[in-house]
Amino acid sequence: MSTDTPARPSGAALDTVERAAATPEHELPWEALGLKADEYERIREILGRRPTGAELAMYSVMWSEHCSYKSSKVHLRTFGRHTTDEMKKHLMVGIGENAGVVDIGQGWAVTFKVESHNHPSFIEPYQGAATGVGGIIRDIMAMGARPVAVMDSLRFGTIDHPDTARVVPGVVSGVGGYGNCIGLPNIGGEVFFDPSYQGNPLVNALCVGAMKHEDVHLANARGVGNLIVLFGARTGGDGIGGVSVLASETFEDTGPSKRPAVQVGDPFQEKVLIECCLDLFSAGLVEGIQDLGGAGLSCATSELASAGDGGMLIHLDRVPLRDSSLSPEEILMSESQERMMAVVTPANVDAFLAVTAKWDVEAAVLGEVTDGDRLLVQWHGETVVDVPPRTVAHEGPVYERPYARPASQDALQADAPTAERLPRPATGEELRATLLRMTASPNLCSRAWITDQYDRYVLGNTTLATPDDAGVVRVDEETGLGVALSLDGNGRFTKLDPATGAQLSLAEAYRNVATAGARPLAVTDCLNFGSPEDPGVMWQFAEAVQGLAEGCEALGVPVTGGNVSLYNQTGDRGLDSAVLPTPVIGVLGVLDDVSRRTPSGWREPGQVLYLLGTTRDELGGSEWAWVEHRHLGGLPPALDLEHEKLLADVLVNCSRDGLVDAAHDLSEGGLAQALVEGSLRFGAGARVWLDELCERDGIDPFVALFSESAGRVLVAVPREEEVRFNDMCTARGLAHLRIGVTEEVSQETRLDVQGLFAVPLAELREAHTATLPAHFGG
Amino acid sequence: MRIGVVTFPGSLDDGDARRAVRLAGGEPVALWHADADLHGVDAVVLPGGFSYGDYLRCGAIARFSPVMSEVIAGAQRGLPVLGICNGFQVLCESHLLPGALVRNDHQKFVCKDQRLRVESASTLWTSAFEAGQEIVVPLKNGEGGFVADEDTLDRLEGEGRVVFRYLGGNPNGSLRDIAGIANERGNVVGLMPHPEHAVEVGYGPGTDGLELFTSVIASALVSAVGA
Amino acid sequence: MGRVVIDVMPKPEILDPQGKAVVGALPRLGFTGFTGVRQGKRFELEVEGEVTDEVLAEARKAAETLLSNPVIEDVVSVRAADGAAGAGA
Amino acid sequence: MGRVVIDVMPKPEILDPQGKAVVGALPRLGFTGFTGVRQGKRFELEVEGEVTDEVLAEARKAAETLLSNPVIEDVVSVRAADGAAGAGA
Ligand SMILES: Nc1ncnc2c1ncn2[C@@H]1O[C@H](COP(=O)(O)OP(=O)(O)O)[C@@H](O)[C@H]1O
Ligand SMILES: [Mg+2]
Repeated sequence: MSTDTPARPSGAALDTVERAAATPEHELPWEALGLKADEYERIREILGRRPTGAELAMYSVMWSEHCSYKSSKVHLRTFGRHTTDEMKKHLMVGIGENAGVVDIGQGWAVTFKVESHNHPSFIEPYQGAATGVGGIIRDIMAMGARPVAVMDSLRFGTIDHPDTARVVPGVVSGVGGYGNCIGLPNIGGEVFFDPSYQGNPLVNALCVGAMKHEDVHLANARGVGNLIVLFGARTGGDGIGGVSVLASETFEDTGPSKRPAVQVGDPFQEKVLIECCLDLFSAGLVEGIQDLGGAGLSCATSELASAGDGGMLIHLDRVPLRDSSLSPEEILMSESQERMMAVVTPANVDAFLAVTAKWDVEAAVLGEVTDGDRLLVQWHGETVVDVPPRTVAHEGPVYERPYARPASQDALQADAPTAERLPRPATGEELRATLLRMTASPNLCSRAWITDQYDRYVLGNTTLATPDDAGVVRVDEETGLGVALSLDGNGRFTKLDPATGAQLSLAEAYRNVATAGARPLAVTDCLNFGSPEDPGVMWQFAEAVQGLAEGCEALGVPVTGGNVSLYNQTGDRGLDSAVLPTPVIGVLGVLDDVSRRTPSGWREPGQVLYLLGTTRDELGGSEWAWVEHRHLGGLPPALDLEHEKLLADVLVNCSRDGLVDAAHDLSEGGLAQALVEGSLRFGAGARVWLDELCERDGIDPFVALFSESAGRVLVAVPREEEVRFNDMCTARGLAHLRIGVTEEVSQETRLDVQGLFAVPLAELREAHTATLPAHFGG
Repeated sequence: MRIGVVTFPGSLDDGDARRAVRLAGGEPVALWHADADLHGVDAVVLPGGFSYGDYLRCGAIARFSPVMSEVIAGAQRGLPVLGICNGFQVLCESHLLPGALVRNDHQKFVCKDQRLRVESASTLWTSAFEAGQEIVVPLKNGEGGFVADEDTLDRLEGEGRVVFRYLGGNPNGSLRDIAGIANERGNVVGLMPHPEHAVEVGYGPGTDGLELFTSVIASALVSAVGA
Repeated sequence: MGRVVIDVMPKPEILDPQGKAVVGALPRLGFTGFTGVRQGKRFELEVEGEVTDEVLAEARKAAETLLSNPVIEDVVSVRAADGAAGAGA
Repeated sequence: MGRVVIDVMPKPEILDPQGKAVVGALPRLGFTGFTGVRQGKRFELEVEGEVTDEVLAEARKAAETLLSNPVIEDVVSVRAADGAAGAGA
């Protein structure tokens, strides 16, 4: 391991701009870098000559699906079209920056975003998940914010598949290892098992950060003469597998043989980088800032220059290296973690370097903002890149991929889980046994085995986290101002009907935030789908985006940013080998005083349980259909967004006025699961009666317990507030029904569904908590 | 009372320790690892976190930081020093406390609300408790298994220097369920659980942790009156 | 009773945060002569009988499947312990 | 450029959760011949010049003060790397 700056490899022919102009016939391995013939032709047109190896490296990585969103761009524009001025009211920075920024009042702003690290987490679960968390944290830092919490949404193959036993513990300890070590509380997430994720686990990580309004920073390089500083970890050969073709082309004799396929994270370096950045921001030493993630320096330089007001000159030989054998192409492409790039005025640069020195963070002045409009990259004085930065960063190819509703969709939707086709439990004994099996099933069982590996307390501002519906953190210690976040997705519903499924995921996250007592304000999303080259997948994608955009408009919450992950698919069986279409939606809400937040379980005896919303026979895509019959078909539950809005409004008012002591959203597993979780939260039982509910909604006890109708929440109302609570629901026209009372916390306490069955909480707890340890070790 | 809280690169719960000091009525003073100066504080807290990444051994590198030479000298003179989690590891690495902390027996990081028994109320950091009192504070660590040889363990027990013990199941394989210990004089205490995360209603399990900080403030008052 | 020693190191091209932390700390303690540090793992496996070639072959298989992660680590040696290393002296 | 190899192992009487986990996992993967496993650390330190006796003495001091904790670990060897182990091959 050598740590010096590289000497120009002797004897190797450097592919300079000059040489490229002089050797137009020289063929470059554009195909091996993933470019299409017409894309390569466009690059030649833009440049008026063949690209150099370094230019080709930049274009190929920046024009990849991952960086250019070339298949998804046309659809993502839908979000903008559905964002009204009213929705923009709280939006300080919208889609397009590293992360959106939302005004939460009192001079405070928050920024949040969810991103995927799916494929790397399959190859190397620990490091893949860890660097996924690290990457999203840097996006938040790049906005000028202090990161305050993380969340993770995880999807794995079948729970008893041998490879799941490899992937789950690795991913979980990677998420925890990075987040715990960097000192950010993990305040929630999801875990879901389904065979479609076998070989394609989904690892989506969210970070939220807070700042004062005046601290918002943007990623652009403005001001001729301002300096470009790279700081953080040294650059190694991480994640440049592909570009080695170029290295071997131009550096035949000196090119290194091995380039790591995976990146290793160093959370300690990132923690120091966070503190260092915050010191830099508060001292006013940063004009513009950008994190280095996918596509490394290629991305950071071209995006900063493209968003700026001039050109940029970079001396690539000044990049501090971990591996001195790297070629210019490789340095441009390296995805080494824990690096940032800042634009600094010449007057501030000494002070800037003093701060980085205080934190033992390496920094190098790579170049400057120039007049003109070219991005120039030099290697020991010779120009290896000379491009218009916009063509690299923002004007990549855009595809209108063909899409079509798959022929199989009709049959799928026709395959409804009717009582005639899937036998349903009817007697008390059958219902009791079903409830115990359901609550122990992989997607409904306790997540404690996972979440106990995450620090939820660090920073001292967490007031709700697992297993509550939303994570809630305090942002301002003086006033108690804080935010609530929930991350939800439902691939099964989205498979049955992509537009409705995406909206159901949105509605669940929105409802979760309101259930905790917060006013929903903004949305981030991570769209995980199969191959865009499959018209069926593309149809799912287009439908989901359309549904999501319309849903956001109806609820009045704008999409502020997100991430698209395509090609989550193994094999070539088309749609059948793709993951369930999985939009994961994060909703952020505000509480003016987080001490008013509502927890998800009851702890006082004698409170009255009310069910808000109505229940229909909706079991298509439900957990019951899957757990008991391995069935996925029919239509997902219907969604009424006006009702969701009303429900949220009532819940937020209830929290503000202290009308409810607990509230729990009904989602996977229906009312049965909500009763189990609400009871187990603090160990207080409940006595429940279903007759009135069945009568009012025209359903039977099985449907009452296991249907997954949307728009429902279970709340515990203190007796002295019952009148006010009833009046408020009645006045607002919200369906509400008294279905039970809470019991005390005791050894003997039970969940008693009157006239049908009763289960001691001890037995419920045993069933609920045993599953994950049994599969992944105590 | 001015209580210093050391920040090493990689300290995570330093802000929380300062908040706990403040809520207990003390004046928190931020101390920097590279600064060989305690700035005249009356007590020191070594907070939780992963100093220098803790890749080698927890606390191994922090022990050699400039500020630690002052902390060690102060502790030997009787300065109250509290090590929480990573701070406990630093105290053991510095030989201010005996024993060492190793990887949890189940090999996983664990974060949970932990029941403890206060075994000794005769240290500077536990005088506000009753001996035998049960408290709940968060526990969060990956390397919290306390180990020492049998003789050392017997001596700790015999001299009443086991300060906290885990109740309701051993969360990490610590020998004899030991969660925290003191030096002979009772001015240096180290524990794995995080009392600074149980100081505010609504943010953690109750406020049992506050007493560690009020203890040291009260004992300073007592000694000031006595002097 | 025999003993097999297995050494596993991070691949040279892979970032080694542990080694990095150590190499940063050494000069602060006055050890200035070391320009790079990498930290790996060393396993000692005990067997009932002697360390035969079959035992070594088994141990190598265990090293490659369980004791190392081939994506980021190399098994650099699998050998019978000589007296000195074994006893922990 | 020279290289020093330092081996550090947990003391025999000290609980070694990692070793214990490995010994538990081996039989599940079909490796049945191993009766005990201990997991320690292996460091490779690079020096500019040759590995002289002074360098080794320095390395031993570093091993005993920083790289190991005498309460729970033993430095079992400090030696110049022979070609084979060094290259990470
Ligand atoms: N991977 C995870 N990381 C952190 N928290 C999680 C994770 N998975 C689940 N949780 C938490 O566990 C609880 C239960 O999850 P889930 O059943 O999906 O909740 P809901 O259906 O109400 O969204 C929630 O508090 C959720 O935030
Ligand atoms: Mg959910």
